[in-house]
Amino acid sequence: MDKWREWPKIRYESELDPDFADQIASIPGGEKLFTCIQCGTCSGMCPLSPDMDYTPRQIIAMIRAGFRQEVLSSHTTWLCASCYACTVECPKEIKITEIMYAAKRLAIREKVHPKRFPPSVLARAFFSSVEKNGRSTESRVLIDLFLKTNPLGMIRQAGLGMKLWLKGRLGPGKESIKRTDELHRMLAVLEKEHMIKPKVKTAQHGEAK
Amino acid sequence: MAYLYYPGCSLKSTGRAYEESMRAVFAKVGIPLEELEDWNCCGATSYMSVSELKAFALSARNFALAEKQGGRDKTTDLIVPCAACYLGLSKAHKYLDEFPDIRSKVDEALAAAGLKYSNNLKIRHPLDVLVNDVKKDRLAGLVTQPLKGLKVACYYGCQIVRPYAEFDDQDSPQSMEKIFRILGAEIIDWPIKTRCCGGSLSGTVPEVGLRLSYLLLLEATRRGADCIATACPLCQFNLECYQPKMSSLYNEKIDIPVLYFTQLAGIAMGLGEKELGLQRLFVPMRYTPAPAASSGGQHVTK
Amino acid sequence: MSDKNSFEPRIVAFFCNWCTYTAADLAGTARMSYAPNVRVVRIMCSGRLDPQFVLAAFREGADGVLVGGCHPGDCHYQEGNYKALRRVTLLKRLLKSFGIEEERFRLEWIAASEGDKVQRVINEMTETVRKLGPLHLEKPDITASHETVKVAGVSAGGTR
Amino acid sequence: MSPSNGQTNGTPKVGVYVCHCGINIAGKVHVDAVVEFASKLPYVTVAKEYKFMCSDPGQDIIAQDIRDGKVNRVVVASCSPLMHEATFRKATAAGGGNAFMFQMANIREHVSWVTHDKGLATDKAKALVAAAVERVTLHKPLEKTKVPVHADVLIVGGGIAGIHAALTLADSGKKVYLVEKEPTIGGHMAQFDKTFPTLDCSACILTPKMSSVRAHPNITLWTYSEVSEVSGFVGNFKVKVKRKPRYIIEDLCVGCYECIEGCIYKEAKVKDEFNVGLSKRRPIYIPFPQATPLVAVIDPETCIEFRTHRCKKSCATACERNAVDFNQTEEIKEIEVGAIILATGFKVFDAARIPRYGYGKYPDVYSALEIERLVNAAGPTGGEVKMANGEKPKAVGIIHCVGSRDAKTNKYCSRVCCMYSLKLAHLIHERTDAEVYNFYIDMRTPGKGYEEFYDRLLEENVHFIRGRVAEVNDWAITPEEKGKLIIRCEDTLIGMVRRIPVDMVVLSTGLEAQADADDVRRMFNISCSHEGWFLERHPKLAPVSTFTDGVFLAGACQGPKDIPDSVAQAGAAAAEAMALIDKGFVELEPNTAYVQEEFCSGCRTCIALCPYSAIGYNEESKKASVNGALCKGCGTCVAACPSAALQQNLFTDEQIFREIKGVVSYV
Repeated sequence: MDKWREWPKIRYESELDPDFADQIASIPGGEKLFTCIQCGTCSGMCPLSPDMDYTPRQIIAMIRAGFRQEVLSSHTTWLCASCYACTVECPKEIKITEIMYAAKRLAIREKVHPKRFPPSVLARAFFSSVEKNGRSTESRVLIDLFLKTNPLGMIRQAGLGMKLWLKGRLGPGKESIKRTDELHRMLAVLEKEHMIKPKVKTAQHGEAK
Repeated sequence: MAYLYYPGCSLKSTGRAYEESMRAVFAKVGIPLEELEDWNCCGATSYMSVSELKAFALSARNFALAEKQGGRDKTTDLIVPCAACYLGLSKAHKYLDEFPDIRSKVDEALAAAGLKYSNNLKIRHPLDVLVNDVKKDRLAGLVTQPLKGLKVACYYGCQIVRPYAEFDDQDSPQSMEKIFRILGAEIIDWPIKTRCCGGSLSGTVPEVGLRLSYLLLLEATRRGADCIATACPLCQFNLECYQPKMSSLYNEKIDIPVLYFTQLAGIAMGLGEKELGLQRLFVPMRYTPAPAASSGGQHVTK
Repeated sequence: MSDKNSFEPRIVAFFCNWCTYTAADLAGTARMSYAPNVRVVRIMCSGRLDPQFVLAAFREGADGVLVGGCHPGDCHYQEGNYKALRRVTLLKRLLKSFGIEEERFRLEWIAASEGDKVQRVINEMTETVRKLGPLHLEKPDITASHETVKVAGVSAGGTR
Repeated sequence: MSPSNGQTNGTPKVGVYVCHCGINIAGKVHVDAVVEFASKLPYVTVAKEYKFMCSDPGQDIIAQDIRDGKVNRVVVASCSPLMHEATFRKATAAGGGNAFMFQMANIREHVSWVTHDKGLATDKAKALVAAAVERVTLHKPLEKTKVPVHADVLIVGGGIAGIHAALTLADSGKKVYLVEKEPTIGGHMAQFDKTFPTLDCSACILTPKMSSVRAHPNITLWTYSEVSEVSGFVGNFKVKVKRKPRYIIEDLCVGCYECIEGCIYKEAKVKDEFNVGLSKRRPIYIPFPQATPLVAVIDPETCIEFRTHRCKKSCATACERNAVDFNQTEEIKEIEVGAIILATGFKVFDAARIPRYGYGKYPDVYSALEIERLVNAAGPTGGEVKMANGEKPKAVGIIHCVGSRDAKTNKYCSRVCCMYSLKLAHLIHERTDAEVYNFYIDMRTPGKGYEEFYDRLLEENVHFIRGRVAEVNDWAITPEEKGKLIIRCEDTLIGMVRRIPVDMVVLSTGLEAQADADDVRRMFNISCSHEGWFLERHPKLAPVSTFTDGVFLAGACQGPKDIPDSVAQAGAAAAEAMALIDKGFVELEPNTAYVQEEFCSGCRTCIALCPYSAIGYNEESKKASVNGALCKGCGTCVAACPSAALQQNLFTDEQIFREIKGVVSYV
């Protein structure tokens, strides 16, 4: 494996983004990010940190230091299962899970997320299904996911799907709310709104009002 | 006292047995459940990874509908059985309360649909309701077939107790244990009952997600549990449906029934298999409870 | 009338020597930046707060009055702060009758260690009064004699 | 006595002196503009600025202007009056003026240090100066009253701080009352095994001091006692001490243990406080062999006689000296003292408050204080470090910062845990040869010889893992983990999660304020920090004084502290008390109330209001009168007087009205 070639372990200040931390910290209650003492409780609590490219603690340190590209394209945020174990035990009350969400959203907005990584594909498939119908149809979201990431995997999963169907645990139909127009009107209002403030230097993206 | 009921997407498909058993048990204890009309996705986890503000708006639509249906003159209790929905709705509930900026934008969106949310709502988990709203004696009185001799490992998973729930302890929750003690079961104590099951990763990154579920099942088995009780459709799905896959993947036979706590409660109350959706289980529940008067249950060993 | 946006309210604060004045010193030592609109008059105890002082402050041009004393039970002189509380409660009623909004007059218990509370309260109060705008006394009665106020029962001498 | 008839020095001539305080003020306030503004205020004859007004040359400027007749009232705009009021009053007096013809404007703590905008800061400074000038024109000459000081000292708390303060004062010839709520003095230090970083035996260095306390002719030692009431003021405190009945006549008991042997309980069944519950005692007991005084005590909660009144009282029979007395009752002692030193110590953080560390759930998870007793040769295991099953541990994990640096418990660093963890690591390693792992967030070893001790531990091959432990449990994944306690934590220096199986876990619990700290501080009329630690008058310059004159602090009641610091602080507190007493008198601030008889209607409103009963009623003249010696100067009566007959020196109505006018009407 030539992985070592991809990781020159030096960063010049010019490569880092000094506004990154401020941007992430702009989520509600996000300012506590700056009080991190790097104790590692988050990573220790996290059941998924062994599988992450950076541990949650490292993600926080990297956000503070401005490692924008590395954080937004990392797999860590997408491996977060949102179990909140880190958040409730953080001695500085940093909302780590919410910071992971913020990084995910920012990554999608800037299109730098790991595009073929299934969790990010699922999120977008789920999102568009709900945007359209107001509910998600589990079977359809999953089919969508496998088509986009691993068509072969779908064949392997077909058995499970069949079994679920036989047990009456997977409907064939599409789930939807009745008054989708009502929902669409609501979501349209928020189309241009974002909670994370835009990057100061590149405010021309025009994501916020 | 009437409760509104928010099923969420899973309880209409993979978690159907959860809905069936919950309705049956709640009917038995005398709590009528009225389903929220035209409810929509809560906006949790996956959705929130794309747009948080819209996620809050989705929750808010449910709130507005619930207040209308529940009656504006009183606080409406909205029962949310799915852990992800419970978390998503609780989070929105809290954020809409605490952050005026979010609130004003969400209100604007609601107004576009002619809806209004006025903070007169409580988000409740059925576990919370069963433990805190139903008297212990009432529950005990409904037991016709005590779960004597049945060793239950109570599994909460993550999002029911973290981070917004206030009805139980985050580190060591006891609600399910309280219920099953009343129902006569034996409790298996294990330190990882709030550890994450892997959530949607079991589907998206199985080599990561399945391991988490596997470790949980292995530990429950090692500690001698006869079954695992869950309170979340995704936990139940992950822990139950992938068992054959795990057995081959990790070369260790995993075979343990995983039920909704409502299914187990229903068994103790003498409810029928169909009423509780037991026929939908992949790993059948091998336990025949004895009638209340007799000395103990018939436990069929595996 | 001054523009509401550029309006800088003037607020007179009466801080007791032992708790709130010390807390304000602590806020200073800790360099907690806060609105410059509050000017402190030190009294030994909030119990020294004569209702006349509050009226005088409004009369002289203050847009708000803040009183700071020790937390209940913590008074350096045992219970001077309770006396202050009684007077403040009665005084609020009187101020209403003068057309002075309730929010312009505030009592806070701030312990010697609560520098951050001084910062918060002063910032809050400044913003509240800024929103209310400059004080315009409707009735000139506020310049009433010492006796009038005392007769109005505000001094509440016998409150124990 | 009303000083209103004192000299007013003719027409007011006010000198205004604005201090730069280096850049502390000048950096945020246009000092020249303030001086310019001040020079135009009524009655101002001199307006000057200077770099440091509190310096000798700065003070001389004031004195000289008074001497030259240019000035008869002084305003200094500088720091807080709580800081330098005394300095400038002295300077005013040095020039021949009366010290009270002075007023301070606080433009540092209340202006330059808290204001962002320089223009607004300058405006605020001007307003405060105007207020001071307005007010000082009405000042009148006053004199401080001298009150003699009682020469005895009360020390509350008999831990190492209280003991050291008591001995220091007693050796200097002062009579000391040492009050301790437990049956023996010694405090936490008596429970420790060794002391860091020298590893000398805690008991060996402490117990001689304990015996000296007992033997010292100048020390009255009251253990099993609590202060129940404090009144009076600096130099003249009146204190009531409640002596709880120990049901043993202290003068008769010789500490022979016969009564304890004679107790009807043949087996000890009560949790032994001294061994933090690791051993048992009987209802009649002596806390530990070096207890001082070495006198038994009966715990009525567990004694059969007190619970059923049907014991045959075999303890009493066993005592040859008839020292057991079941009829003893509580006794109140009343004393007068000039100074008080509080040395009430700390409370150990309760590790059960962090359930994920398994304290109380797994028997081999210990608190640090429990380990102190376990490694102690006089402890419940005779110094052997054993697990619940009696075996020696092969691997031990020490978790730092339990109940410290955590928003959910205590935000502060408890200061001593890193060092005592190192000490325990050394002792455990030495006794058991186990692998010892320290889990820390940051190693904090500032202190003489402390870093060197850390070096020593590193050389001893004790493991140091930088990472706050997430959880401790018995969830084994690998076969090696089976039957062990697993510590899960990120090794942050490596960036990977580690699971470390150990046999024993030590929780380095932090220090907390005593549970009754709030009651105690109320009794002594002092303040507490948010966390419950007693508040010192100034964190740097008056670290052992409080806002109540004559009440001093020593040891961990003021904040987490190790033994060397506690002892040093106790010495400092003793010296402060001595300085107060040896001076022989205190000068009281002349801010007392007085009655202007011509206005007094004799309504007696004021009399009921005074918490010190300082106001009397003259039946003949039908007027109220203030006893200046009793008045503390709160001014509550003044505010309540319906006819403004009562006034307060230094805070007359007129003076305050002028100050109000000053702060509002100029800028």
